[in-house]
Amino acid sequence: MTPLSFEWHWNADYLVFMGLLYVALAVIGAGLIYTFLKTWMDLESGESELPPEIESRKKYAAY
Amino acid sequence: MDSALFPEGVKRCSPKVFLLWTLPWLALLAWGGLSAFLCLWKGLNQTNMSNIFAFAIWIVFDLAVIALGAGAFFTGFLTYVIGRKELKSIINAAVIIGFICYSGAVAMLGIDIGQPIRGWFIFWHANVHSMLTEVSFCISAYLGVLAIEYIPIILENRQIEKVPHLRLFGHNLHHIMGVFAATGTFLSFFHQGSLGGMFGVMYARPFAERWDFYVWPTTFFLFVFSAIAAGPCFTILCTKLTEAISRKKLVPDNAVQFLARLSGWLLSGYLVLKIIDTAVWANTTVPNAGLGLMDFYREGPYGIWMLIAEIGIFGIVPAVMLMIPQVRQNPAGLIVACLMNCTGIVLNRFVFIIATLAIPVMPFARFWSYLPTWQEWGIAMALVGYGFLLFSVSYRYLPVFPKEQELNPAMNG
Amino acid sequence: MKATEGKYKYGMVINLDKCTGCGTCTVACAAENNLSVIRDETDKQRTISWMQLFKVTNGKPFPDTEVSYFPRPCMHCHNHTPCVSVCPPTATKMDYNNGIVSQIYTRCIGCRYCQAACPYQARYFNWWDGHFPKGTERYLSPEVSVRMRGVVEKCSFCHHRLMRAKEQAYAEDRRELEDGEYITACTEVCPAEAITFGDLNDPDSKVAKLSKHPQAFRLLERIGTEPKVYYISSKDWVRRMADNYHPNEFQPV
Amino acid sequence: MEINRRNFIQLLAGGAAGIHMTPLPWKLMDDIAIWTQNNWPWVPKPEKGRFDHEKSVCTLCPGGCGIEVRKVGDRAVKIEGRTDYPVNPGGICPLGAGGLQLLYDETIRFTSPMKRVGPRGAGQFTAISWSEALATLAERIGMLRKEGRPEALAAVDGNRRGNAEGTLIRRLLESVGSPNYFRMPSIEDTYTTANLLMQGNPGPMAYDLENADYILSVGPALIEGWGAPGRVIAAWGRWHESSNGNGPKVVQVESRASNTASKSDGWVAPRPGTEAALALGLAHVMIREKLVDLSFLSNYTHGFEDWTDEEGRNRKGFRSMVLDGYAPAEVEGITGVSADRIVAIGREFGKAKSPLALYGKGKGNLNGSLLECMAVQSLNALKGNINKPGGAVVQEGLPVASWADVSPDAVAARGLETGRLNGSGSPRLPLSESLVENLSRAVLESNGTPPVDTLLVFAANPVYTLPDGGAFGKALGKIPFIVSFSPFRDETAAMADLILPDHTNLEKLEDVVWPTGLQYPFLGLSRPVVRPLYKTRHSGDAVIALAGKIGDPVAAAFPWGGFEEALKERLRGLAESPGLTSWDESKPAWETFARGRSVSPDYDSFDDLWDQLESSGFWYRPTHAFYTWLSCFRTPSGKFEFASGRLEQAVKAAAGGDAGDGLRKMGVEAVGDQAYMPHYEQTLSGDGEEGLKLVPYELFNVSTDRLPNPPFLTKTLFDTQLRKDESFVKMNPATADRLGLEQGERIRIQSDAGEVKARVDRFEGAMPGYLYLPMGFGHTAYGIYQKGKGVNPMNLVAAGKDPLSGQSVWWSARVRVSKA
Repeated sequence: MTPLSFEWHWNADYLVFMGLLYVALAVIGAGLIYTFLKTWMDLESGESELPPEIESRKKYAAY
Repeated sequence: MDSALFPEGVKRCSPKVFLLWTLPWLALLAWGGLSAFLCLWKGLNQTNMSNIFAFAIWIVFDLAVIALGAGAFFTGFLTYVIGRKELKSIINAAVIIGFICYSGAVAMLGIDIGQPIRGWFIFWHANVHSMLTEVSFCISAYLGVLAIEYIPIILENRQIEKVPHLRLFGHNLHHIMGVFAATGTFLSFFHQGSLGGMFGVMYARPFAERWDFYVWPTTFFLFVFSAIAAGPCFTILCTKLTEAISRKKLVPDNAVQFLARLSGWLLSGYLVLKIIDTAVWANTTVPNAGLGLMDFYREGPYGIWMLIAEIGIFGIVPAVMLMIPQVRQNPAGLIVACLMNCTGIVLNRFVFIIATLAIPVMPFARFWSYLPTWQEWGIAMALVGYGFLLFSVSYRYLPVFPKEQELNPAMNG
Repeated sequence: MKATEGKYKYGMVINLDKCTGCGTCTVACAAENNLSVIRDETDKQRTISWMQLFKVTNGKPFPDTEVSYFPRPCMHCHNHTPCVSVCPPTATKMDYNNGIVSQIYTRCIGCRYCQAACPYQARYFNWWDGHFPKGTERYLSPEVSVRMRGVVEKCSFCHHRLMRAKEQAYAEDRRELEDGEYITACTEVCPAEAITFGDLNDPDSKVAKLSKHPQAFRLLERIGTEPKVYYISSKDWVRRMADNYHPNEFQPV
Repeated sequence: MEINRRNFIQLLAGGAAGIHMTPLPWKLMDDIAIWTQNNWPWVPKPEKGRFDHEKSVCTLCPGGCGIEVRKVGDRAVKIEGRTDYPVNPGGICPLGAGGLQLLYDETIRFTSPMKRVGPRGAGQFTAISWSEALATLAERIGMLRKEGRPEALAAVDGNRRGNAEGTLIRRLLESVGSPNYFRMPSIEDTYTTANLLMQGNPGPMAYDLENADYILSVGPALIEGWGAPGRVIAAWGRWHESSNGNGPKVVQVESRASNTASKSDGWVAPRPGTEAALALGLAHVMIREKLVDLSFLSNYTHGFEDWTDEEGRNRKGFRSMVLDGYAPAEVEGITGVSADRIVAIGREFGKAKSPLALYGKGKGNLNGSLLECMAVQSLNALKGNINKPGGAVVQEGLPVASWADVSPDAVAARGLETGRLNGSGSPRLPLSESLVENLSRAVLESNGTPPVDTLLVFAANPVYTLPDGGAFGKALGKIPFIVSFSPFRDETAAMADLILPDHTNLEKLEDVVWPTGLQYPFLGLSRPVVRPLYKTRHSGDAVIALAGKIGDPVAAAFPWGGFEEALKERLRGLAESPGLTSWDESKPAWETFARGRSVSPDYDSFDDLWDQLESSGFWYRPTHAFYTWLSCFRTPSGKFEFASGRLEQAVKAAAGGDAGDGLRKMGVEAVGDQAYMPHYEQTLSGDGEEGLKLVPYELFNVSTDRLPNPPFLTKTLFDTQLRKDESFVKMNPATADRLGLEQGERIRIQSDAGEVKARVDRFEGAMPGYLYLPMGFGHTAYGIYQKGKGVNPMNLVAAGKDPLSGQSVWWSARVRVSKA
């Protein structure tokens, strides 16, 4: 449902509910887009050569 | 044969043994597949659901696995948002369990609705006042989040990791996982709540109705609370089962004990609220409807045992057990307490679904009984099969337990 | 969601003293509204019957036993209609202008939440595709669409009859309907004339007057659904059947 | 601008993005969603067309309600009541409302004439032409006549007494030369015989119940299908108008807490078959307490007081008989109704201004008990409530014209002289016209050539409906040639060799004669509202065509071009009699009737009348000459007879002098003077020890007669009546406990006639010691909604004979029960 739908009502119920949903979706979408872009940029800038171990995983050993 | 796909430095059984292990789960899936086909092709007349039991075993399974799958969002929240680092050794498992539970539940819902090809109407013609709309929105969005959380684990497969693009993508996803985890927590919180709200708002059914707090009935909060109290226990049970089957230690005790202790406290907190809620309900809603508490516990098998079992035996007992360090540190004690905790929560969901519908509201309406058909069991069992299968495959090929190598040095090959 | 009062409020009064339990209302409703027939109509949990008969007995031993009937259409609950508020794809709605709770079959996804929320068991799910023995599709009325399987349906207060009556009125250049001009199929057919239908907002209508009868009551009134279907019975034991009461709470009229 | 790959893609992408800014895609999505959902090929889409209404009269039961059929184009889509019809002001019954499922369900109908190809009973037929079908039958009848045994042609007819089609069928047999025309049993048989014996006039029973102030309903399912249901239930509704508390008090006499019993103001539950004793017990109270109309009794009745006959013998009167034999305490012993209750009801009845005692058995589809009917009618006589407003009205039949007499040829004359196969009309059974059960016995007991060679069955399904333990079906096995005129694939048709299907009610022109129990003369005209759907033919037309094919002298007896012509000739009689063909909705016919003014007809010629009939659909005469007690009784004494002179004559004729012998032949156990008066005799079917008894009962919302039950009616049933394929038998919890039976338990019920399986429904409203099994289930024919659903209690009931009338005792039968 979008504000263009014929059933849409411009009242608080719809704004809050659909608003929060779209915010959540936007955050997820933005996160994904960011990751895509970052990956793309990293690859472009030649930083694809990471050490064979993923850093983050190495860190586990610390716990 | 497939050892090239295994995570580095761990030992896995032979393909033959693995294949044998998957057979029962594949069989369950086949049973479920046949059932699903029948239900979709011939319609829901294949079930024993009825105009009285509009919701039945599938919804019980749905709500149960979603409650139990709450380990994912809650562990994710603790790991990424709060920053409990010891949980990193179990977060992957929690995420996979969550993914299994949610994807299974959504698939089951797709069969449960009478017009699956219209399922998207919920989003398209959303009635924002319906708790089920809230559930659908949050569940589907959160399933997306879970998928996002699952992807990096897949990308860590030894062979996939060799592809730089993918490895980098996974790496980057990992980096901002906190954002997803936070969103997931938000979504999950609302749908766990609205699942409870679904029943609490049925004000014309005094057995389910609960008083409102702002726009949500108390069941909204109770469901969230009970889910985060039970979810971690289910995660513990799954890891313990994996450990038992693989005969390896996979997760350090500190992670498990932390979750168990937390569960104990959460469960206690939940029970306090649940008891208050039940008392308030029994003294306001119930008499207002012209009924006494015991009027609800007269029909068929749905006696007062439900309340005693849910709150007492499978509530207070496991809460106490989990709070006592000696008990929860005892392997058997831990398992029993976790099992009882999970049972209590499933029982709670069962009561809210089946007992609510079974207890007639009109004085002259009669009591009907319900037993699922093999098709209904088939689809429910397919969820179990699917869970075992996906978890087994993940365990075999993905570094689900990052500490596995460290905890099992002897096996390092 | 406070109900804004509309101009009309259609409702029904069923006199249970007159009702003989004959079931003609059920049959006429089925015929009027193209109700489907399933192969085993004795499967009372899954058959569709918008107007359903409930049988009650006074529980006394022979020969003091008495039976009575509650014909139960959709109550068209006026206050926070339980089914309307829960329906996720807005497939059921109350038209505040006339109080009729409608069901959009082509919108319904078949989640059955409305059935769970309705305490009157007034909602029916199409567990099967309708079974029309060869030739019987010929009696189907074009005024009501035939439902597909997998959707929920219920009494519509013969909404199409309101449309029909309105069209007639417009054709005759009238703005308002006369009392009794729009009635449901069950009202029309009842051989005992036990059912009265009309606008509850019109103080002069028969239905509004009957709804204020001292022996008038509604089903599960204390739950607060504000049904627009009233019953009248002179028998205390029948009136007591309509709601739940604490011991010694029920007040005979 | 040059179109290259790059800007083409840009255009596409831009366009795609842009279009999403408009509501168009969303709207399209919506439309597509709705369009696809409406177009599942297996969901029927009703065709549109012009809306129309056609008025007619329902002929699905003898009640004859006015109906209005809503049509869309050529299709009938709904049956509704008519408010401009004197019998039923707007309402109809469930069967009437569900009638379109009978019209349109092709799986339960015959679509053309058929001949049997499979074994009998298998229901396998092949279509043939009408000319072939009629020729086959005409040839067979011609052969019988040639062989000199025209009486081997028999007909079983379910048409109502006195309607044109039934009269035509009877005429066919007469002209062929067979006396073996049998009408299916109905409560009318009991009414006309009781009226003949007590009032000297075999007119229909006419109860002015709308004007009565106390109604004692002994047996009829008053609000569950008795009489003209549209009329009775409408009256019921008026009586219970919340605004007026001045409706009559209604007391129902029945052994089960039926809807009528429960909804009435009082319920009296005598043991089934003891109703006569109860009525006489009430009479005892009324006579003892002098709550009777002494002036009527002394001036216009015969046999109330002790009397002296022509031969000078002292004869006991009704008064002494009742006072001696039916004291409340004694009646309590017979009926199980407490003496106090009997006294109370007797007083109420006696003190009411115009109390009316109604007699009946259930819906009235089957016969009642003659002695019971007489006992109940004597209550009306005690109050002088005969031929008075609010009483039992003495009526002649409808003033229809007769056709010219048949002149049988030598063959026919000889055939007509043979005795009727069922013995009715013979000295042994002088009081009954038709005893179909005896026909099956005659066939079954015959050796060698069966007495019936060719059997015609019209508008009836005797295999299923007769309470004979299945004897009729067995008899059919011995009859060489069976012809069914049924429009439906019923049990009897399944045994037939030739099917000549009739139209169904909405396709057929029919005269609806005098709805049962109506107080004023009434004739409805049922007109076809849809064109016949299949190659069916009006049975009246078929009979006329058949007569033509048989040739003279049979053909000569049917000079009409078709049924309509024959009907018109018959209805000419109405034109010569004052009556009305219109009705003012604001003046109920019963109000006009009670005022008793004369009517001036609203037609001046037959053609005028016919036109009116075609448009309004009814003729009636809402007036009556009340209080004409000196002339209205046509008994030997000219008075209302408690002691029936006609019966005494018949008994004497039966026995050639020895009255006791004559009575025994008629099945009467009583001896002496009381034998000629209404008295109580035990009526029960089946042999064996005293124990459980089975009472078949009718449901208003199930077609219990010859018609299949439309599936819509099953929606109204409870699953404690029928669940899946099993019938439920109601029994009192005390009885069930004694037998150790739980709710829903499966049992086997056995009688000497047969055995059925059913499930137990423990019901407080069932009389202890009795089992109540619903009728209308257990069909072995029709379609999936009827076949194999439940059991037919008629398979358990057999052999009991009602005293005097010789008809079946179906209301109580000895049975044994065991767990299944």
